[in-house]
Amino acid sequence: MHDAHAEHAHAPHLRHHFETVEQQREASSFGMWLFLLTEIMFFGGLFTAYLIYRNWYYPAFVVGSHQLSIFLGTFNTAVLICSSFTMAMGVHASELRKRKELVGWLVATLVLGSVFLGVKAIEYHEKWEKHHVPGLNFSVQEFTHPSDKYKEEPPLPMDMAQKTQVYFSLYFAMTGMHALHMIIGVSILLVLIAKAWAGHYTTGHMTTIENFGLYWHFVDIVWIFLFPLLYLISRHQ
Amino acid sequence: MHFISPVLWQFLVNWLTHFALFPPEASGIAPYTDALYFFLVLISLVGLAIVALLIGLFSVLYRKERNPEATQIEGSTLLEATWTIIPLALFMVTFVWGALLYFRIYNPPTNAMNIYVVGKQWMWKAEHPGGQHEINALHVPINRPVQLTMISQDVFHSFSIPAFRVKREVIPGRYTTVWFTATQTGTYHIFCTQYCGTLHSQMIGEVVAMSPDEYERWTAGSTSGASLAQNGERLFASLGCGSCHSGTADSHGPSLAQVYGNKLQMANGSFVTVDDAFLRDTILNPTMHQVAGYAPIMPTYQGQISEEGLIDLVEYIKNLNSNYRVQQTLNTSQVQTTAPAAAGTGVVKQ
Amino acid sequence: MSEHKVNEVLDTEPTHHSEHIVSPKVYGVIFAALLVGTAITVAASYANFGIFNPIVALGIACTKAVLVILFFMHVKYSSRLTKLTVAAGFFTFIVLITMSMTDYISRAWGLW
Amino acid sequence: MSTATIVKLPPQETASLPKRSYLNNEYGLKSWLLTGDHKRIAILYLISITFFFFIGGAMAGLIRLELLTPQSDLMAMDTYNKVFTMHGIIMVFLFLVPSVPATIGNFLIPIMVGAKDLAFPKINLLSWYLYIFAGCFTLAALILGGVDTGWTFTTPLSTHYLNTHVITAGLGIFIAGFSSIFTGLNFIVTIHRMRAPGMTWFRLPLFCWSNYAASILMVLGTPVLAITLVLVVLERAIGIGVFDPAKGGDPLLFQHLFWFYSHPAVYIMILPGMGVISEVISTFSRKRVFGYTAVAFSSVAIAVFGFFVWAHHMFIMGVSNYSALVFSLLTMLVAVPSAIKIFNWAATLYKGSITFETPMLYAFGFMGLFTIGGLTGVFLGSLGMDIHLTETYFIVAHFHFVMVGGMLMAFLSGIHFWWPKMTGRMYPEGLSKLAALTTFIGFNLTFFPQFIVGYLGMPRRYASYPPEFQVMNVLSTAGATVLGVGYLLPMLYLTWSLKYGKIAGSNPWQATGLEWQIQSPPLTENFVETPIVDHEAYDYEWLAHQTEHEVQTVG
Repeated sequence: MHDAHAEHAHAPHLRHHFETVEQQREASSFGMWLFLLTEIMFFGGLFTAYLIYRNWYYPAFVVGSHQLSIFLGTFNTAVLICSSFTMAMGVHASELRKRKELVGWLVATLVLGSVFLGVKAIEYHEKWEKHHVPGLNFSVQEFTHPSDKYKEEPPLPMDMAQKTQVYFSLYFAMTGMHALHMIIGVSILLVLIAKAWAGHYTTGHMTTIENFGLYWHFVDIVWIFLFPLLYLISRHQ
Repeated sequence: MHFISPVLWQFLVNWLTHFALFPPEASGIAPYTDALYFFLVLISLVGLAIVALLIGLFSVLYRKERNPEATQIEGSTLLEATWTIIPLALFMVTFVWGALLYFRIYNPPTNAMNIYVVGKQWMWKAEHPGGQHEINALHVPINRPVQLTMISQDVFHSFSIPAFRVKREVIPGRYTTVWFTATQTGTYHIFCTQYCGTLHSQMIGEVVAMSPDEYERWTAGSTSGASLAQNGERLFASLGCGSCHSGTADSHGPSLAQVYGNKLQMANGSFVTVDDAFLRDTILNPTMHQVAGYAPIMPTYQGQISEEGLIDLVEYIKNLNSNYRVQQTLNTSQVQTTAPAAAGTGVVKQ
Repeated sequence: MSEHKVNEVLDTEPTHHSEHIVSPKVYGVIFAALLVGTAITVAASYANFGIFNPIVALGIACTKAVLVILFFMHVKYSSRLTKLTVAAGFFTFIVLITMSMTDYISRAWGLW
Repeated sequence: MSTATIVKLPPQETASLPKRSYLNNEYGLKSWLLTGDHKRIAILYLISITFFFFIGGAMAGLIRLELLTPQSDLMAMDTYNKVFTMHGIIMVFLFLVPSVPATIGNFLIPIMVGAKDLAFPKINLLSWYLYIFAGCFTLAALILGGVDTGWTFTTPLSTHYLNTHVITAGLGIFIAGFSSIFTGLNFIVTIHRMRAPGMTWFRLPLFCWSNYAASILMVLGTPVLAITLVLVVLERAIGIGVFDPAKGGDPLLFQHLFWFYSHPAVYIMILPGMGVISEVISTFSRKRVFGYTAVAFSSVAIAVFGFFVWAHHMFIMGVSNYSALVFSLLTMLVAVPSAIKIFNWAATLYKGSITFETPMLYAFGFMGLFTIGGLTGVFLGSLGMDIHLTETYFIVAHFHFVMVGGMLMAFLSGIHFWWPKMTGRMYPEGLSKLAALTTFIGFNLTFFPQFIVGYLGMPRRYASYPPEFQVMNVLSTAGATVLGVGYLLPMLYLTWSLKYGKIAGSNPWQATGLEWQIQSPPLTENFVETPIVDHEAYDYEWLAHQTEHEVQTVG
């Protein structure tokens, strides 16, 4: 199996309990994947709830979805995809052991991630202004008696209008959990950039960068699903 | 015997009086449940006996003194297959048997008499169609199927009558049903078995199974004057339901006469059978159950009618055979506009 | 399954071929495909396909997710163990959804 | 009973503990609190779960005392509700889930696969700190005035109808969840990636297989509980509407999500215990476990099927009847692998050379009690039977037979079995046999009457009950007293043995696992040099050959 006693050289990043660098790399990569597995199931609960309520309260979901800005949503999707690309390039730079390039790509990822969070904050603020935050600041006024601004929406009957709370609860739970993951990611990035600048990841030991990349891409994938599910319900109506 | 110890004596007396290893079989379903139970106890005993016997036997035969050297045995596919297939077969029998029983318990016969039960922290409120209200008690006749239509006003409760071997969760926002035929007169426990807060263990009551004659007497003696349907009629009028559901050709809402039990076509093309749950839900979420051919103009009554009021309405609509009285009421209430105020018993006080 | 085979399947291949460095060109192509996918999914939501709208939207989302997983996350170049891990995650996710749905779909069947 | 024994201790006059071991290579509190050594973390876990076990046990004692009389006279009803809630939360999340994996598993899995440590020592330590945080939150909830939701946190009761510290307790469980995720993750990676040369999958001890299966459940199930609790906390704190029927939510959805974790959690709790039993039975009957592959795969089968059966907790809760049918059928399937295990263990005894040391007594106890617990599970998985039995004392008795009769017996069996390895010293055999016997008798006296009173219809979580149930409850309380003694004894004599126990030597049981081939207590790095495995698990001929060889070289 690991016929690598010969390789038992003391590589600087080899922790004492691993036999070889390769074993260490494989272990941490596999560990990261298992962690992402738990993340899938973490969001899985939310997606299940979403699926059930969308089937039950479809008209409320349509109207709720139409309250979101499709421009900001699309823009944010593009921003996240860009950040995924820059992250992938960062990993690439790390593989090629190019320190400055790596730092550059990581900074780009950081900037894009922050832009995403900024836009998200704008969207949340707008929801607050429109009284669409369930529990804290919620009113169905907009849906039962649409103001001039949203005239194109047909008014919802009262019973269905109340169900928009379920939609917005899920909207905030899902995007909130996603945003929390982004905030954690951005915080880790700050540390990584500092360490990358000091040259930690361009000497052949790049597991940390790779694993962070996996995390970042995962967060991107979650958004790839959230975007059509939350923003794009029946836009043609 | 008092020289032993008064406490112990009392305990013994208590034991002998109340000694019970088995609940009374007081419903039509109980023997069926018990039969399955005995079958399961039997296979459990056999299974346990086999395991205990094997352990005991091998412990004696192959203890170190008798058998100092172990013989290594790898395993046996035949044996593995045996103890996979035999338990599996037994479990499948259990599954089929249990499923049949489940469908028997949760599938009420069509001729069952209906009693409504509202659970709330921490009491059971039973409402008979004749208008008899009971708290933490339920009077039923024997030898007649009784269906309970149950709903909770607040949290999950669970309605359980061990002597009848029936139990069903009582859920907020949705009707659940359970049915039984009492076979033995007597008084039995009603328990709330789903933990529901501080006084959970006080949410108990008694079901009184009576002979049909006695039941008739009880019904006559404890009526509150108005049947559920009559209460429902008043509520129907006071909420102004009749103005749309008048049954005339130009009315805004569908006619409700004899609608119960029918199949209705919905606006989205599907067909729905009208039952208690459907009636309740259409009052609260009318646009989610839009009947084909009508505009979605009915307002929701969510938060405006108590569960008891909803039960009155459901019972009223169930028994509505013609729209004659609806139209009558409509005409009179247009004349006397002050009349409905008195009838608001089912309306939530705001 | 023979002992040897199980071991080979699960372990002997490394999780990650350190030799394999994906070229930036591939990243570029995937990046472009993802952006195009986003554009298509927005456009598709404005068209009326009836009940197929959510299916189209989810189809595109799945495609995009698969692209990210295969190329950005290097699963295409990874060991069977990694692939199995990803598959296990989605499998359990699907179990959660479908088994819950057995309840929600069939609640209205028949009268109980 | 037999007096023959396989125990071979070094001559006590000359024997001493090894000069260098994981226990004494560093000193001071800091060396423990910042350690990355899986063995030290296991000890930390052992101390902390014992602490919480006795808190949970005290709660159990209070429950039993209250139920001595039909009236609610010892404490007020809401106090009783808080007591059983804390008993459930502490026992499930702070004792049973981490019990075997985080202590015995943490200590042994790296050694059993021939590694120096778990794959991620720092994450292992983090997992312990998370556990302690979770414990603090739970204790805070307890001290601030308790929680009375029941450990199941049923909505809308937990979200809208109680004014106790639900959020604090919920966060505690959330954190405990991550602690167990990290443990599980560490085990999976270690078993996949850190095995010594020659240690193939089918040479792994069955303890590794069962912990591997439990780890899969931890990694895939726990996050669903985490998100569910987040939603409950959000619903309670700010009033979002995912489970609230008043806002259009479905309270049953909470049940689905909760049991999606909490049913597999039952297997998280029992599987590692089954692993212990495999090791113990094999060692004390000097035989390879009968049908090694069947036992190994049945662990995996339990883990996989475990995800398909959760709604059997909801048969009377208004799930669709068709759905109930599917879940009941799958529940019957998941019972089969457990039966396979029991029969294989029994068959292992056949033509063995059996001795009756304490771990073996506990293992016998496990087999008997788990058989009852498992079979009564079939009662509850059967749809029609479940209607009468669920939410009564029958179900309480059932899961205590599985969790206490099964898991706790296995835990004690494992602790006694590996105690010499962990500490280098033997426990006192006579006292421990007495404790095993006391536990077994006390357990049956406590929980068997509950089956009867359950069939009579006594609902669970009742502070007061009709007087005709009193006889059984008195028996049960009497049993609990005996059981309490049975649990106190090991704690006392095991502590005593730390200083006064006989020196155990490296392999007192003549067992075959890699852990027995190294000194006890082990070195920090476990192995002087990486072992090369050239034999199957439980190969007693190989062991005999080894011993012979050693004797020859020494002599």
